[in-house]
Amino acid sequence: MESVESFRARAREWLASALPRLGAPAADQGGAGDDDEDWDRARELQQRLHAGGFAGIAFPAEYGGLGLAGEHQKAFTEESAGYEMPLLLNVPTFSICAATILDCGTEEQKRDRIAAAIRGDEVFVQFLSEPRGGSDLAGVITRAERDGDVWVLNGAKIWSSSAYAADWALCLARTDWTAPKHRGLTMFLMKVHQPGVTIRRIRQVNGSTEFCEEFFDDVILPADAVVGEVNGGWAVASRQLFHERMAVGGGSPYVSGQGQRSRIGVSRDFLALARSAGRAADPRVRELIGESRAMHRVHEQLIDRISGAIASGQMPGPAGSITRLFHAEVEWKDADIGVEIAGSAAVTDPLGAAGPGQYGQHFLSRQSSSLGGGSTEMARNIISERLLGMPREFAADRDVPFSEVRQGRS
Amino acid sequence: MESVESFRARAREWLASALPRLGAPAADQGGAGDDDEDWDRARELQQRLHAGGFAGIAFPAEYGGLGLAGEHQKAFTEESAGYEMPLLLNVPTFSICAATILDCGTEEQKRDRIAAAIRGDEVFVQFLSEPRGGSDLAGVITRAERDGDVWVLNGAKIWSSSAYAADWALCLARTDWTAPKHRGLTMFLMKVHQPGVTIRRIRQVNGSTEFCEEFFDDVILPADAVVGEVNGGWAVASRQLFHERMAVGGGSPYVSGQGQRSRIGVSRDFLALARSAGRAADPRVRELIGESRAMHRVHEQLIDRISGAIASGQMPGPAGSITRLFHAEVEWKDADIGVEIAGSAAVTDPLGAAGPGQYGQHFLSRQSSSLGGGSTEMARNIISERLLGMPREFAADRDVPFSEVRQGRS
Amino acid sequence: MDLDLSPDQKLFRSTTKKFLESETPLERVRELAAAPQGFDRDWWERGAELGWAAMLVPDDPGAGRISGEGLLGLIVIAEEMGRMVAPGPLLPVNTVITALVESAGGPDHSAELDELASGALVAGWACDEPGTGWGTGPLRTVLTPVPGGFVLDGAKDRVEAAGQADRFLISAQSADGPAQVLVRAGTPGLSIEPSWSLDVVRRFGEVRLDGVQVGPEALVGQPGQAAAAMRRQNQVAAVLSCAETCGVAGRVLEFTVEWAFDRYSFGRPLASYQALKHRFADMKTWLEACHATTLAAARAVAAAAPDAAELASVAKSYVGSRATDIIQDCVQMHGGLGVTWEHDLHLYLRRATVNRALHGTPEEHRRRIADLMEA
Amino acid sequence: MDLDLSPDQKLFRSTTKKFLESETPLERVRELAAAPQGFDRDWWERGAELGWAAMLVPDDPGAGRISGEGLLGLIVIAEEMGRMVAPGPLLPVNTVITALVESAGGPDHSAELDELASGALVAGWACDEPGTGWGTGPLRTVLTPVPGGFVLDGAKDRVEAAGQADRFLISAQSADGPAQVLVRAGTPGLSIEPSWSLDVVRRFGEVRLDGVQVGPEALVGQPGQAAAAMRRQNQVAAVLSCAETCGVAGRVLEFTVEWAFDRYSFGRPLASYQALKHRFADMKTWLEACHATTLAAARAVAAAAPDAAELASVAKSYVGSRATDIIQDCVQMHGGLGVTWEHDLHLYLRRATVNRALHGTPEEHRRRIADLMEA
Repeated sequence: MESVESFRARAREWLASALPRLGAPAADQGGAGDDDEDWDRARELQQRLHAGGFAGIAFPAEYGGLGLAGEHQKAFTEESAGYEMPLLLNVPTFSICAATILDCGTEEQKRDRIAAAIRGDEVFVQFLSEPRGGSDLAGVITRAERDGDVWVLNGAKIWSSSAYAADWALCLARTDWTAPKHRGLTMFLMKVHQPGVTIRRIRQVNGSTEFCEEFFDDVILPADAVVGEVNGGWAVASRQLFHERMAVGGGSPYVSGQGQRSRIGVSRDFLALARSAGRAADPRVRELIGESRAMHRVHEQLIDRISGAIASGQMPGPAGSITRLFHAEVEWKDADIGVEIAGSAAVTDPLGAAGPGQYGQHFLSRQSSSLGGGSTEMARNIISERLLGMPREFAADRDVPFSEVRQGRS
Repeated sequence: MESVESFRARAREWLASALPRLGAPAADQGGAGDDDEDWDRARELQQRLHAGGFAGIAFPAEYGGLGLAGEHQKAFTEESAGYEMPLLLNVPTFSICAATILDCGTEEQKRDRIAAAIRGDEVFVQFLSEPRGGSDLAGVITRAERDGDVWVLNGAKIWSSSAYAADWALCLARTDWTAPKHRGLTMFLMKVHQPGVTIRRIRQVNGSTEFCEEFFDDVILPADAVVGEVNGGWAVASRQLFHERMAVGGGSPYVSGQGQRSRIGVSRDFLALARSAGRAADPRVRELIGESRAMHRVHEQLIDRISGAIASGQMPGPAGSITRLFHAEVEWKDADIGVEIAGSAAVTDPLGAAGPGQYGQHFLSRQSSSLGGGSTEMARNIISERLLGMPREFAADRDVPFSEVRQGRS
Repeated sequence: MDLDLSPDQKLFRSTTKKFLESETPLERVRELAAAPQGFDRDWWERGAELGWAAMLVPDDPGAGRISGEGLLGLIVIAEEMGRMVAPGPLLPVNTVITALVESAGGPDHSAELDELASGALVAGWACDEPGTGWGTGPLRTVLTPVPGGFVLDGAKDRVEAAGQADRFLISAQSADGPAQVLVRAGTPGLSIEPSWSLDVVRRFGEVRLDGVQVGPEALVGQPGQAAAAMRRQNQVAAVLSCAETCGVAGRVLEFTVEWAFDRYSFGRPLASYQALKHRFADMKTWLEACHATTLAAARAVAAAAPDAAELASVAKSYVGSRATDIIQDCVQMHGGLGVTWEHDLHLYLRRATVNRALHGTPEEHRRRIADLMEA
Repeated sequence: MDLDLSPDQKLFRSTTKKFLESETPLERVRELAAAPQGFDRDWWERGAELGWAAMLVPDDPGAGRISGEGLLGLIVIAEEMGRMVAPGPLLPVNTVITALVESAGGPDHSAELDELASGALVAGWACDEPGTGWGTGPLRTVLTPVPGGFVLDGAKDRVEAAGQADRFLISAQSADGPAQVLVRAGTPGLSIEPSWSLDVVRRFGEVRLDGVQVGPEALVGQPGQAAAAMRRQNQVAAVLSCAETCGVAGRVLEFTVEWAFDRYSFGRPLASYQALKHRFADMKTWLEACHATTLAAARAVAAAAPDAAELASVAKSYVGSRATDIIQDCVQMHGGLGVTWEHDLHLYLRRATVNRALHGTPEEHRRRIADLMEA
């Protein structure tokens, strides 16, 4: 295997010759993922990486990758700072979906799908959450029924990120209603755009239309669409959740390039806001500015602590819920601080949503960070039950046939 | 029945001639209840009321009262403002214990005990909570066993207010261990000072030694000590809780005199504190001062709203938990505000606990107001279950013989 | 709000509720989001027939005091409007009416008062000035006497319904102290710049005053004597804002409690989870406190009680901050749906956030309370 | 604190823990509550043998920088002291050592440094002045040159261990700027007035300076040059205070979690109630964050990193406010027992409250962070 340093040197040289330098700050690269052109651009960049021999660094060579180690990927990521990279493909395409296919897929699935993604030809998406599902990921009621050689899929999924731009999806469906919740599920690898699939883009209060809802109406899936075992879909979903935690925590070897894809967000420069509001000298406003700064720094420090402890085995994986919960706290605080400093300019202002109004606008999606990626309620359950060892909540659906579980009215 | 106005006129005249005027502010009258002399003084004042014909106004004449209405009591209370009154006897002696004996006691108990209290000869106390009991009032493990004609009491009680100064107690004990929790309890009216009873005064972090813990070691109770039915003690205890809510909410006809007995507390003059700390012009400090003031005013307004609604039947009795919960919030806020405004003077100061240090001192018992009189946790259960109708918490001790209920290690 | 409504108040409630449900249900409110003005004049006039703008006008026009009963009826209407996130200039119109009724010794404005009450006329309340908080410092807009009247120079912002207003009540500094004048829209030198708003249907604008000439009949009360009326206007505005916000938060909590019963997770309704139950208990407590303090403030303002200013600030600070706490936690209870455009939650959150920030933030009102304690 | 302790750090921890458990268990701490000085000199000297006062002293005395490794070891000791609510002048002694080590160009203090390190000498750190907050404004205590030395006039308060100190490190304004001098207890003109303290065993006093004459050898560094060392002292003090508070809150959460398992209510352990579980989850999260930020600050201060001042203030503001939140909720979890004198909870709460308020409240440190952002 090529040494990391040699690889790094080659990467540096290639990057300089082949990828465009970023003008804007790193956080803005890659677009928001709301527009088709962002996705076209990501595919094109990925194709360049592939042509240059720097795509799929940590994926096995037999599936189209370079077969190198996480250290090589890390070196490439470091060198790529300042260049435009196809960050949109990191999550979920490479770090969650391709990684899970690598763990659980058939030889054919691995060969076809992973290679296509590495070439920049295909984008993946997860079809997990359901409109009536809430925090209960395994409580899936989308059904797949066997009909001779094929499966027939009916139901709906939601909160799939950029499904409209994706080619293939990992879709969790219920295939046995007589089994208890976790034991009647099957994972399918399905084409996103095919007869019977309707995609609706969900508009959020922050203006984003990144998330989608999908409706399945007698969608035909071939027998070889099954990933893992029939009725063993929860094991596959668990790998997805594992890879998601790794990706979010910064420990995935399949993430290439630095920085997150940007989201439609709010500036956090409260000092500038205070100055524009003429309140930069108000001691209370200064406290809030300092408090926000402190929370962000503690957040970084906490991520270092917890991710290090998980990596070294000093804490179990569920400790990741600690940083997840803290992240939400930081976001709550910032949303509140923005509104407090901006005062009435947060709700009506000549500058509109580009000025202090952005803090009012942002306040509307204050809870987003405590809902996406597992709610804070679930995080608190996990911390108390799996880290502190407290008794688990009573689940009325444990060990009973899923068909007998009450589903509620909404 | 004498008219309220005639009674009021007589009371006004008598008060002026017979009771001492208060020099100190009304909130300080009656002492803290920590010292014997406060109790002697309360008995003496009650004796004066009795001699003057103004004791036990709303209690029936056959049990030593005046047999008048709540309106007469209210008039007397209004007139008594500014006079030294035996406020220590209002709770629990008259408004909880005597009221419950009146509801549930035998003819003899009513005649003997209520009359003695009205004469100023006897003081009552409640023996309800237990050291291992927490919020679970009915989970009593103090036991009374029948031995021929008498009962033998063993166990311990706690949080009985001023038991050391009391003569008689209403004591809840378990008399049937094979019955489910609420159905094996019996209420006893017992002498406080008798062989086998040991009283220990509990010192609290705020310096108060008002609360006591009692240990019962083969205490002999006569058969006629039972109040209500044998194994029907929960019905009696429920009356006590009802009368307690009435007394706390300001709706008891057995409370005579205005103002609460004072407790060892903290000043809430945050404006004075801010001035003494040289921070009266700090905008943040001014916000805190205004916020505290607002919370207190909202608290009064909420009490008016909720107690009015309960009285008129627009809200059920458990709505009292709303004001109980709000009260705790007010106290949390004040404790935090005191410490924040006082700054380092709250923890070390030449003036000590008489100066800004009182706010540090008070911070130590910040939670007192969310524990005493039913915890805030219980209040939240009651509000969600009995006002919003949400499902009740699972109780592992429901409908099982009490002897089979797990008790834990502490 | 009040648990003991008078028969009149019950009537106001039911007629307003019925009108809003049929004329501006939430679907219509969403349509109006795209409309430049946010409400139809015709709709407002029909609403005014239900008393929306007539209630503060006293039976005795010389009373110099708004109708106290009227204010207690008006908060019932404001609460219903909050429950439906209704459009319309309820607050500015009634605040301007307060000014006209309670400013003594000036020109007669009874014709305008009648037209405001009937809904034919809409008025904007131009009290805030660009770059300043609520009620801080002296007014920068100035009223200068000239032959035949006065000239106004300055600017006002956060003026609700500025684009629809036929008249503007403008506060200004005169040589004798604060003054108020009622200026016609379209008067030369008066221009309006629409502002952005977080609310779906409530529009605001900046009113610029460049040498605006007005006759002496434009005065509301006497120059230098406006302080007392302005205090009353602030109190009425605070009470109406709080009442509306009570309706907003009350409606949101109501449908979120329903949701908690209907929505199942792990085979159990959300309403069975203790951690959520306890948060609902907090929210119920806060909501009752919001109602209690709003009603107490309304009564004090209605009676012009000595502590009316304090109680208005108590209510505005408490309701302002707690209502958004309640709504945000209700968003959380709804999960991802709660932050979608499609769900109505954000319509309510927008209204509560706007009401929280305008006419004094919670922080500003807390500081005011501290000032009043020393006064 | 750190999850990866070095063998040395493990040793410091175990020896300190063993010493405190045998010499000053909580029963002994309660006895010392009645003692005027709160700790025994002899006990301190024996503790010092475990390195309590020697760790910051660098191997190379001319380094001009405290031992970074030493600071990372010292926080392990401070955390253990917090877990046992230990007495003793750990913070002032080590802060004064920091001053002596990091003040360049002044008289030699190596003899005092040795005696402090051995525990034979106790020093008070007199940095705060009556009537002022943390680090606000210029010093009012003045250092004036006179023939043969200097004269000190002024007053210092919140001086920990003032009654036991043999030396006081006093900051003062000189004509050239801030200066620090090391003054013997008992020097004429220096008087000590004991203060009240919320802590059970930590004593404070006011140090008054009336024409206190000192020789030039008392200078710590050069007059006017003390600002840099004073900043470092503040950083070391913040880190030690936070580390101790982490121990306090960590121990309290630990025994409260145990309590939640052991205590049954309605036939179920408290630990099975979701509303309580969620609060424990918050507390666990906050505690981990306290550890994380304290360790990060200690590392930055140890390395004299450019953001050391910011990270010290980040930690002090975060730990200061969150630790008391954690402990108060643990009190609540204990029910009535939690507010009794008999239960140990209040000993911990006292310590955390004292640490929160001294050497900069959370609010003061937040303002400092904002200042640093603009610097």
